[in-house]
Amino acid sequence: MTTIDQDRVVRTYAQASHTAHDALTALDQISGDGDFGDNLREGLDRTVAALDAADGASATEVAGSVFLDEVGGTSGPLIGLLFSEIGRALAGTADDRAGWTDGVRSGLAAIQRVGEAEPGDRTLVDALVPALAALEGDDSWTGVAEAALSGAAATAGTRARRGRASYVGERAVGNPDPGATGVALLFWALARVAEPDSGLGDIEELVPVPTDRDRAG
Amino acid sequence: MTTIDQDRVVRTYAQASHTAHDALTALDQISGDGDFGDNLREGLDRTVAALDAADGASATEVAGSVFLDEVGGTSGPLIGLLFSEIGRALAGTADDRAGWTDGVRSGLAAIQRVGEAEPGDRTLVDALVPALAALEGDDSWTGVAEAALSGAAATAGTRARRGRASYVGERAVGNPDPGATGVALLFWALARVAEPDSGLGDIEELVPVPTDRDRAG
Amino acid sequence: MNRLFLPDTKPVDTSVHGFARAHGSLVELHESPLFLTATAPHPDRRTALVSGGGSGHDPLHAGFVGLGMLDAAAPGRIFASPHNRQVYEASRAVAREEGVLHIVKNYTGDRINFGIAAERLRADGVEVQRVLVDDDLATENHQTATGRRGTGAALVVEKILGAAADTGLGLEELARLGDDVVAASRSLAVAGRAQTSSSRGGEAFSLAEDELEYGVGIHGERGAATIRRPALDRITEQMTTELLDGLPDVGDGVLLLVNGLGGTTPLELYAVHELVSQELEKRRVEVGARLVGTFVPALDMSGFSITLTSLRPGWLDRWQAPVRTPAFPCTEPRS
Amino acid sequence: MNRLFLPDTKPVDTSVHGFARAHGSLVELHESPLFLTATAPHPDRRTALVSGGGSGHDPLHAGFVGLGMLDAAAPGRIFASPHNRQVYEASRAVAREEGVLHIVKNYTGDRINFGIAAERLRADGVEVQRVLVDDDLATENHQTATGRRGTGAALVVEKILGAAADTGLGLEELARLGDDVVAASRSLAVAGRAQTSSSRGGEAFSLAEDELEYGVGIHGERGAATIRRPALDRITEQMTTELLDGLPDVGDGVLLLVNGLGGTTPLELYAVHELVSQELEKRRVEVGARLVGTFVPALDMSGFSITLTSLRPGWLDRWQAPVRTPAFPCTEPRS
Ligand SMILES: Nc1ncnc2c1ncn2[C@@H]1O[C@H](COP(=O)(O)OP(=O)(O)O)[C@@H](O)[C@H]1O
Ligand SMILES: Nc1ncnc2c1ncn2[C@@H]1O[C@H](COP(=O)(O)OP(=O)(O)O)[C@@H](O)[C@H]1O
Ligand SMILES: [Mg+2]
Ligand SMILES: [Mg+2]
Ligand SMILES: [Mg+2]
Ligand SMILES: [Mg+2]
Repeated sequence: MTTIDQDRVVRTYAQASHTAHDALTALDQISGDGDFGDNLREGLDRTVAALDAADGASATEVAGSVFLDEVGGTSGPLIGLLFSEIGRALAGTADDRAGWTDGVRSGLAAIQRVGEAEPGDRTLVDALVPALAALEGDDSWTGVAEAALSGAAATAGTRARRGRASYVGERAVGNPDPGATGVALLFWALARVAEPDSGLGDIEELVPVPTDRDRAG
Repeated sequence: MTTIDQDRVVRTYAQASHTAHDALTALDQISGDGDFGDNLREGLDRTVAALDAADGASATEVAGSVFLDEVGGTSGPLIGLLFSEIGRALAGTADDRAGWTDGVRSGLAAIQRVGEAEPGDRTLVDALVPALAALEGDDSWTGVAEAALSGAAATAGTRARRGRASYVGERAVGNPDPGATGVALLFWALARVAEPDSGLGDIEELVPVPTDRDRAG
Repeated sequence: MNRLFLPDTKPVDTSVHGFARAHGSLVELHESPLFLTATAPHPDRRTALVSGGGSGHDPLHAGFVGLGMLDAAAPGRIFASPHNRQVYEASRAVAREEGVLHIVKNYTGDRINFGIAAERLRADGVEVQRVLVDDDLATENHQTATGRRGTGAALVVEKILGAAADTGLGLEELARLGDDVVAASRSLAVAGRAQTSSSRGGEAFSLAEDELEYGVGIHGERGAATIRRPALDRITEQMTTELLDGLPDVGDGVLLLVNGLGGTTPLELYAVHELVSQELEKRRVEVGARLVGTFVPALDMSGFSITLTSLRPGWLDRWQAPVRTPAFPCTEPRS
Repeated sequence: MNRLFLPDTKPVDTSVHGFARAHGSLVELHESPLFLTATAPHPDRRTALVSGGGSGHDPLHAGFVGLGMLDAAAPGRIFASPHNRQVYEASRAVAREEGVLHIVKNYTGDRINFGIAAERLRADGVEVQRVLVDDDLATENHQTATGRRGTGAALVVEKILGAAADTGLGLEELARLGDDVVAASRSLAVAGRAQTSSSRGGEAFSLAEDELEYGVGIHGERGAATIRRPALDRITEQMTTELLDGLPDVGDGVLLLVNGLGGTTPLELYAVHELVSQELEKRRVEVGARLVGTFVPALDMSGFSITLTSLRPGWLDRWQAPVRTPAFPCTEPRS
């Protein structure tokens, strides 16, 4: 058994998806079709409901199946792959760090295999690559979260080469990718649970709603 | 050989179709699709051209083939049937009156067999029925023309039960049927040739262009 | 000038050439006058089947020339009857020992041009009979002598008579069968958007977003009523009720045709099919056969028609008999 | 709210039920998750063919499930990829000894959902390969990694691979053949009116009467350019030129698909077919096979696409091999 409570991580992530919902929706309105906030929140709410029903299950494995089987859009199943791999890795070790590191590594690999995105394409991958690097180094859990969040933030300067956003090109530049932002919040939740007193910022300040001017694109 | 020059009758009819063109078009705009004036004029122009090319042919027989084979719409082939029967009848007799009477009788029968219209349905038939009655009586050629013209004029008071006009119903009432009017002009042309000094009125006065108020329907 | 993708001159001619080019093994093109004949009709046929009508209702009729359906079809200009000479020459080209049966949708121009062609054929010694298709319930109560318009039932008549003709049936029997099928068939159509006018461009008549034209014709004749658009299941319920009321006994089941008017997607047509099927199930009317697709449209009108034919013994076999034409689906697995 | 005739709730579900009801002898419906399988695939098949994609492009793909084409298809919501679980379960249901070949149109959502399904299938020990269809020339020069969109060539791939699979070809060979067919295929589309938006109603984008969207996509993505509408023969000339420029060697002839985008009439499509055929004739490009109809639409968009496939030895036989599906025409006379 690992010591960081997966269940609390997933529930904290679910709360974060509520807090960040409007910001994520606005970001996906700028670069896509505006449903990413809904997709993420719905998937996590369903996971929490499933956890409430089936006591004792691995929270990341449950999240994996829910996202894989019930959440639509491009991001739903990709996040499902990530959770599934994390769940599988955590189930096979007592070492939190090794479990999360292996899980994120193989989750990222699966996402890239399936989604064919490279770093810099303005996708989920841009949050996961720095998070994995931090996990593999000797960063604190908070350091991992910060790496993921700043990877996501850096997508604001890039043009999408993958996904729906690739059709809008220039217009999305200046705002971060919704998917990368949403996935970074997983590491934010992990750090909150693992290191509650580390001083990591709140969602509202880390993921601001883009201004109207931005949204008009 | 009959004595009334068929060729002159047909050419006179052709001229009349030019004079009456705008009135006939306007009438068909009110009750139909507005192409009757074109259909009649085109058929007669083609007939005249064919007569110019093939000297000595029976003018009514030529008109019959041209209308049957080259003129569209509902009226074209019906007028073709009329001309064909007149041509056939005139070819078989030296008696003008007998030839025209037989021809109109069998032409009317063919038109009714094919078009299934009864008198009063607001069609060609409403000009032909009184014309035939006059031919069978002892009316002058001018009397025959007047009968045809007043039969056509009387359609102004009727609602169409046949043809495209049946779909507009009330709206056409007040103006005569274009097809009946156009066919009456054949008898007008016949009278002009047979009895040039009878005092039969001119086209402009007999077939006035409907006023704008009428046209608006 | 308009949004239809048609050549500026001779649109029907160009299209018919492209049609004959695409289906050269099934149909042969004849020009001046324009008509199409089947290359390989059934050898047992003793009576030829000829139809035709205005263009813009394609695949009707040319799409149903071929083995098991029509021997010939004469396409008119858009929404205008073919000329009698087209019908006459087409009939001459395919006439058989028993003569020719004309399948005519009930419109004045078509009746007259087929009628004149029939006169000329008879003068040539060719036997001719006519089946007049008049299935459109929306024109039932016209105070005129024009009668009900002919729409979707034309396809049903052409298929059933085609199979019957392939068994060597004579002219009289075929004409009687055709009349029976017509008498047992009724259709109704609704539209949410008019077709594009082929002459002026733009919509032939205009409907607001929330309006529905109920009882619309296939030439852009406006319907019996313009109503506020109900939900789809309410529309199909009302149409089913009216159709069943307008039909003779349906005890032997019905043939159900859900037909698109041109701009209606398969997604919509199959949804309509599902809802009508549910209505028929509720009323315990058995559906012996079903066909869903765009077969008798009004150019690109957005809407659909429903045709029900009350089945009589033997008709289902004829409906399902083998067929090879450019447009009639042959979707049954080979035995 | 909109002029599409769709039920207010679950439009795709209702429609798919109506579809399965109409074609019960050819396809079987599976619910939760939603997919369709062929009832009577060819007994010699050793590799299953599975496709799917957003709804609104019907008859693609469900209309091509049956003998000689797909073993299964998974329909997504309108213009949205099917969920990976639909693809996964459909593939499980039909997988054969050689495994499953996925035929995927090149859109991110479809790639990802088919990709995830493939991961899961492999985890279950089922062999999977993918043919990615990316034929749309209008998206050739995108500065992105998304690449060319997949459109009309999907139908060509499904037919040729279907016939090949019926001869017992293995997974690798089929995947290679599929890649070859895609590499030899290019498409271009134009529209004169956008499709009706299924969510908002009204036209998904607006064009003036005299405008043409050149290089349009099948989801209402606007085209490469909005141009003043030229005469039809100018449009077809330009499209033919660009397609031939974009294709490898056409020395063995081409397969020509003239496809309607939904609201385009047969009259228009056959006219386009005639004009494109004349262009190809001028350039001495032989047309080995032709297909004209509405097969890969964008709901009720008014427009058409042209797909050319440069033929290789043996492909024509596969294209013409017997087939029984709800929507692929089988118009050739029986031998
Ligand atoms: N090829 C890809 N690989 C990884 N992530 C991707 C890819 N394409 C898109 N994404 C992510 O998906 C996010 C959008 O998710 P979502 O809104 O659910 O998808 P959709 O575009 O189907 O509505 C994007 O912000 C991006 O981060
Ligand atoms: N059933 C019919 N029998 C005789 N004449 C008819 C019949 N139906 C219509 N007509 C005549 O045809 C005329 C219209 O001719 P035309 O404009 O050429 O026909 P269309 O309606 O095809 O454009 C009408 O004014 C009427 O006199
Ligand atoms: Mg989105
Ligand atoms: Mg989405
Ligand atoms: Mg007229
Ligand atoms: Mg007319």
